[in-house]
Amino acid sequence: MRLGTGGQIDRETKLSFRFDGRYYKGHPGDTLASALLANGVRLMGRSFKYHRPRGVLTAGSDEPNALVELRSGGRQEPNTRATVIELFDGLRAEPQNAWPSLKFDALAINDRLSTFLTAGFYYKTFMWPAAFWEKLYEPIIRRAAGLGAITTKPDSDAYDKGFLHCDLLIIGAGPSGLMAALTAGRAGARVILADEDFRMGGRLNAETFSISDMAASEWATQTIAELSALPNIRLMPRTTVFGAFDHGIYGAVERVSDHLPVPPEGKPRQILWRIYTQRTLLCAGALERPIAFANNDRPGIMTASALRAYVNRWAVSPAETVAVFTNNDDGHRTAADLIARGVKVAALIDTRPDAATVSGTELLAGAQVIDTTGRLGLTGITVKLANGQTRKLAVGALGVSGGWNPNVALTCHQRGRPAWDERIAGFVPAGDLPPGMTVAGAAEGQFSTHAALAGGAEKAVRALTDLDIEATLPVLPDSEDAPTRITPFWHVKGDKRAWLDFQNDVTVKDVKLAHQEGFRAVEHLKRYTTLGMATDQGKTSNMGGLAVMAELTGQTIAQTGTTIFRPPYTPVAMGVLAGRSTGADFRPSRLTPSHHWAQEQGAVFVEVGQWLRAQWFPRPGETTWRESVDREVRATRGSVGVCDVTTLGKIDVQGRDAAAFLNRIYCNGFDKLAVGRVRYGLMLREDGIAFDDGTAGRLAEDHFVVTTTTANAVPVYRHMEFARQCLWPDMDVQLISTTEAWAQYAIAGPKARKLLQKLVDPAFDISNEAFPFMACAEITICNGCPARLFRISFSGELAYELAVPTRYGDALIRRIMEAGAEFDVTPYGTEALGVMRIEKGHAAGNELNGTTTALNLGLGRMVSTKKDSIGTLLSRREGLTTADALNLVGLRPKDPQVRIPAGAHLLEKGAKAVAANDLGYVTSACYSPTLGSYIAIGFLKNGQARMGESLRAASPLTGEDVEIEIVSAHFVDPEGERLRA
Amino acid sequence: MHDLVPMTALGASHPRSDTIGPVTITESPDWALASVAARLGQEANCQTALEKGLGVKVPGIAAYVSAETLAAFWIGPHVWMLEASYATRPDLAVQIKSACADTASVTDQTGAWVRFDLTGESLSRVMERLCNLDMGKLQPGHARRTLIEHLSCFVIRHAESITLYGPRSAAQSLHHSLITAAKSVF
Amino acid sequence: MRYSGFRVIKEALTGHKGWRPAWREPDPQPNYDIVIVGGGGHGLATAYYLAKEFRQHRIAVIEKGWIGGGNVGRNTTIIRSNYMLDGNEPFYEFSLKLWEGLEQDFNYNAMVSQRGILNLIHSDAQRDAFIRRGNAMILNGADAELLSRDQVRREYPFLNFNDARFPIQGGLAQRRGGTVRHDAVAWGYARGADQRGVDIIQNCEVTGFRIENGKCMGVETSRGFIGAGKVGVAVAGNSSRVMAMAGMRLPIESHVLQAFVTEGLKPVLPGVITFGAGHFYCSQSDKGGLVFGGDIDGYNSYAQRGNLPVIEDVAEGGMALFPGLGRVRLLRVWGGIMDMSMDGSPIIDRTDIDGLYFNGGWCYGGFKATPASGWCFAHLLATDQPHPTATAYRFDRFERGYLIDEKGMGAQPNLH
Amino acid sequence: MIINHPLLGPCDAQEFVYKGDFRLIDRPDGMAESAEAAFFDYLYLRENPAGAHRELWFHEQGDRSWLVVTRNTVTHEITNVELARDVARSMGRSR
Repeated sequence: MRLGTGGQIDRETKLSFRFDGRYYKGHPGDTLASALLANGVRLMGRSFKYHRPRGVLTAGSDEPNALVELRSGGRQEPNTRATVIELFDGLRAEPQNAWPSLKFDALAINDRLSTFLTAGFYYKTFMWPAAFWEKLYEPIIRRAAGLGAITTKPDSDAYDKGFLHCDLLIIGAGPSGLMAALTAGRAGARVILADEDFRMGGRLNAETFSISDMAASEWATQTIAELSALPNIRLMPRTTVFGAFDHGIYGAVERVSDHLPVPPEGKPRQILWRIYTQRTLLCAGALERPIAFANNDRPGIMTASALRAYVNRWAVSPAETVAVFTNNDDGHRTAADLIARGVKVAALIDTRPDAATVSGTELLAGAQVIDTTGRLGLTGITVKLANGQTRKLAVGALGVSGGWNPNVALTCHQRGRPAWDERIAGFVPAGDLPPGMTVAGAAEGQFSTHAALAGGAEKAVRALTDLDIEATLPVLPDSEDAPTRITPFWHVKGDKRAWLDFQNDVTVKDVKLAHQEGFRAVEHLKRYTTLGMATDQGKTSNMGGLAVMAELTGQTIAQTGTTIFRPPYTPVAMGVLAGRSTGADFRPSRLTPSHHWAQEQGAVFVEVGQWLRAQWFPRPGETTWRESVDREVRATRGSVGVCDVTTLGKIDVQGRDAAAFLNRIYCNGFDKLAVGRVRYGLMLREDGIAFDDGTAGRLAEDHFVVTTTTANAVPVYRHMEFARQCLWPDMDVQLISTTEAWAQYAIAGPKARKLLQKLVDPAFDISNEAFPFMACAEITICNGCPARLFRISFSGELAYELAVPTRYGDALIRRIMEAGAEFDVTPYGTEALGVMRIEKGHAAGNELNGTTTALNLGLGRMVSTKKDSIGTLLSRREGLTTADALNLVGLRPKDPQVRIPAGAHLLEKGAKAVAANDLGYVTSACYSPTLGSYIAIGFLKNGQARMGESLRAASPLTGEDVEIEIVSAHFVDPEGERLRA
Repeated sequence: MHDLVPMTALGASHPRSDTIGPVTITESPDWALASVAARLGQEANCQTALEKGLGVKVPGIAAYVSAETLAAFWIGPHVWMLEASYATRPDLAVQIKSACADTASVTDQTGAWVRFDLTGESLSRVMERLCNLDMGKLQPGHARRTLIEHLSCFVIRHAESITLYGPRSAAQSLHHSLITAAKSVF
Repeated sequence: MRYSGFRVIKEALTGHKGWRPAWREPDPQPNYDIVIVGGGGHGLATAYYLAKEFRQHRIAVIEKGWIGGGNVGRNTTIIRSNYMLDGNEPFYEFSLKLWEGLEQDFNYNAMVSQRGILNLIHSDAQRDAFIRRGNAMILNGADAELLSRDQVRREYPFLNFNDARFPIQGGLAQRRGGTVRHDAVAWGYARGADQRGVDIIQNCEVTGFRIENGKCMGVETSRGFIGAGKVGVAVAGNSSRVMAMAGMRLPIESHVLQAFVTEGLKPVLPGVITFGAGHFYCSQSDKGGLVFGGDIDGYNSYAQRGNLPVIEDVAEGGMALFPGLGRVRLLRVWGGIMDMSMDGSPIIDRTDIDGLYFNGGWCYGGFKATPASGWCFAHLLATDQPHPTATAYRFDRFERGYLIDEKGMGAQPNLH
Repeated sequence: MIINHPLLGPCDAQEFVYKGDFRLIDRPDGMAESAEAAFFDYLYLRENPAGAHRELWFHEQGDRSWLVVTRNTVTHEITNVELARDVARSMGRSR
């Protein structure tokens, strides 16, 4: 119910929302939780295992109970805490993990069966018969499992990422954070102040005491106003710093649009900020912890501070009559605040016999709450008084305070372990914080407002002093400085179930069972009972579980262990971690210079790494890709074809030692290559395995152009820089990638020269005599356009690669097509390229698969033994040079029209298809229009000695088994006459 | 003079320009680029040659300097990128090589990059969504190479604008990222 | 005590008073026949099979912390035998067969769930490689199935079939692959070993090996010297640290691998899926969380935690594959230390020191190997002969050039 | 992580590619007598320390320098960063 006055809500504006099929009204400033409570709704969710009815336990991001499915369709968001959902007009939320309805949940039967469903019961049963697990038991368990649901529709919203830099990152805008920001801001430091709440101020928004003669929330508002006027401070409300990573990098999520019905056009829902900071001040406050007692999980039972926050900040009381159960003085503050706001407090139950009284309510000192009633919402509590008598109280809400846990989560992200502090009966940050981080205020166990303000200011000054930024301590405003008075009390003893982890339904009994069964280490306890593995990650439960275990083992809590936290601080949407890198934008697309032209031709494109390459160019009338590819191959071999080969990596190698350098990079010799000539080169990894192949052309004594495969352009460059800088630092050689600088086309086929002669300027003689196979030159074409010409051939035909500055790539392909019209020049794509290279037996990616040697590839003789090049030595190891080493061979099917599947394994005819009979495998296969037959290449044990033998290519996976003949991999023109023509 | 018609990296005959809020993002194709790497032991001679031959004093680490018709930025130890108007110096690399002779390895980089110029107010707000450079500290006259949406780019800070050089083949992806970021901010 | 449904009911009706500790907490004896260093999955499985299958006695497992606290409790719980190379596939298939009967064997429900694993294909070259792999699996007696794009779509209709940067072209499925409740594996082996007399000694850190005349006499520990006829080391990410105490350098680097779980969701993902164009693999646990992982961080680390770039990279992969994940929240990130070997394959071998045996180099694939690793290591320790499925896992394969390099990445551990 | 590049100052580690132990600089002479054993040791065996580790990183998205970074593998703290070329020369590597 809404109180008549007060609260930080805009009563003038009404917002309409729907929950569980019913419509309600709330105000700006409300959360879904506060608005539901204002409308008298206490039941908001169901627990995970027993499907117990639940309401809010907290008023913040540590909420384990009140989880809802927010929005719908591509925006459906399961497991959203009602306590942090900022109310907007038209909000829709549905309950989750309840069927058929929140009030009548069929699986609440589990609650009745709880005596059977104890911690880890599933490890002991469901084992017989074995096949029943997948078929029967697991489906039942899975159907019951999970919390909320997603629709599997693509997320309708976009997400951004960004980077921020600062001197001081302050996490949390409560009293210590605000004071720290004020101090650092006035000193001129670059400051980021981030707070997960939509309203900065932290607990100040939920308290009634004053600071500097004004209401705490008013002081917060004024301070924030001063901060927002400082240009060096970035205030980031609605921003959760979720992780502390190495070297002062913090992950934060800013929820820029979650408070709106939908994000504005073009705007993201959330932003992932990577914050790079010199120093960090954690001012994350503290979280109140519950006390375990029988049936302590009913809707209406919540932490005392949550009850106080609902009354003070949102002017909402969950019930007309409430009670407070506490073991510390802060519970008294709750009682007093509630009374002051006109809420009837039936009793203040304090476990401490010597507790002080609070005027306006009855104090039951030395008493404990031993049970509660109310299936869907609290109706009453039973209190055991100090004198042993019991008393029943009719209340609709109960605030519970077991003390406060400093919110140390981020201090643990680099494996820091907090230490036990008797003074507050809680864990405080110890010495091993993430470097650069300090902690102030309640997060370090300083619970009074004065201590928080003072701590924030002092820690800020210290952090800035570290950075040589002069800062002065401000005059602190007057504020309360109450001492922390607590007598630890963790759970009320009894036979009934008392909840520790609310969401996962872990009770004191479960911890006892874990102890009984030997799961006593903190991590064993957690994993066996699922304590602390709920969506609050133990914020509300770990401490209680640890305390119960300590009691059972007879050790102190400090001896028993500690609770540490891992990232993220609160759960983070997958979408924001991915940012814009989704869908078609998952990775950049690289387009070749002829891309637009190829699009005009109707080319089909294929992803080759990040490149998009034309795969084939269908012509009208062609109904299958094979028709197009066969035509492209025939046309190239019959006349002339053209293919964009820009994607091949190009590395400019210059310097006096360029030749000597390449001589060490390639396993074959390069020092004697003449200027104006190109040589095929094979690079090995240092372990002797083939790394990459390509060509190197010598443009001048001190200048080479190296080409790499498309896939290895980047790794080869990196490898060469390693050799240059680390292995031979005094060689005079300079490297730079020029892959993108040149548009390069392969022009292949018997008419290639004729076509080229129409383009190449007359000053350059490209006749076979003047420009033979493996020649290269810098030339001009089309009346003076600078170009490079290489006479190299992947297709086996008379072929050239012609390169021009990239900006002319589009014009060049059009000019080639124009000039080649008389030869019926045919553009070909990667498929035809692949067919022609298989026909020639050239190795490509499928053969250079990272496990094959020069010997395997039939290039063993290229590996020079006269020099020390990378990989030479280890390529000679025994296991790489055995007699039955794999050799690259050609494979022809007995029936030319039967396909050989790539990936098939080679077996003797009649041999059983088992691994022991495996002789090798097919790497690349295609239909050869040139031979009118399917062909393939592959690796065969001792293959060179098996030419002419008949074997099988067996692919049980695809149901194929093909009789094949072993032939030379050079199917077409084995003598190489065409390419020299 | 040859008659091949150049195409911009974004695949048009004319450069593209978009204004989003206060920011204008313009493709700038008319720049010639060449990398100059000093030969081992020739570092000083190379710098002298560049100064004498082209009037450009090589920039220090991570710096960008501009002379009358040339500009240069540092891209690695003893390696610089020289930048000039393509219209006036289409053969920039050749000119540099003739100035430097054997003191440097020179490579034409004109075709390797797409250039975008960002002008207007609040450029930092766009940049902070794109790359991890600290724009608060990257003063005019600085040039850094870094990652933008998975792409390796040079970022050059001028007094009133920011120049980005990204891989030419990925021009469309880079442009899309820039436009998206600007629309996201403004 | 034997676990059964009947027992659960009986205990429930009698107040759960009869449950006993799953394993004892013995003090270390002065000496044992065999000491296993490392109370993780592999070490506990080794002890279990030594006692059960190889009839060995006087066995101890010593663990510096709590058992199951290393990678067996930090992984993404996937089991499969979809390897390509002869040196690997028989071993992993042996392991998968052991998984299939494990729970009945050790009387503990580890929730071995053969929900299938699907490796997605995004290019022709990838298809060729997967066909080769699938055939190798079948040749080795494992199951494999090649799925077309449409078949994948029928099973996983919500994957990105609309605007994917690298469209799904099909997949290689292994129906017998799946997931296992990881902690329960450690506990099941521990309980089974304990019942057969193995001493499981927690909070006992090895500080050195006592080596005399080239023979290992036992281990120095934080709880004193423990003599041993044979010492078997199975300490995963700590392999180099531990073996350095015996003066050995290993062909291993330690790297951090992060793993992830989301908040609990109603069932959505039937099996295990692996993205083939980015770093992302995912399954859904019986509790409802999506459990996923990706690439290792890539730098040497013993820190059991990683950094944001890999978290983002994995999320990008997840979103690219499954665009409906956007509003699912990542709940928890953790890190494990991987013993990345130089060819991506493990080592189960004797060392040059008499009586000292080594099991490691599992990279990030150790969990699925747990049963076979334990069995084969037990075989080696008991018989001094390698198990027939583990003959290739020798130390000297690097020197001699008999590499088992599934990914073809060479001596670059962070790329395996 | 942040790598304090000796020339450029602090750089995000995302700009770098990792290789491994800096001893990979110390490539043996492939023509020497005992080259096989030396290469096996060089390429395959690692100290893999838990603590200070000198390691190679390549500034791929930056100035293309190879660096030797001294980093603690337990805490990830970086205590020294050098240009690999300088380290290589100091280890006697030349041409």
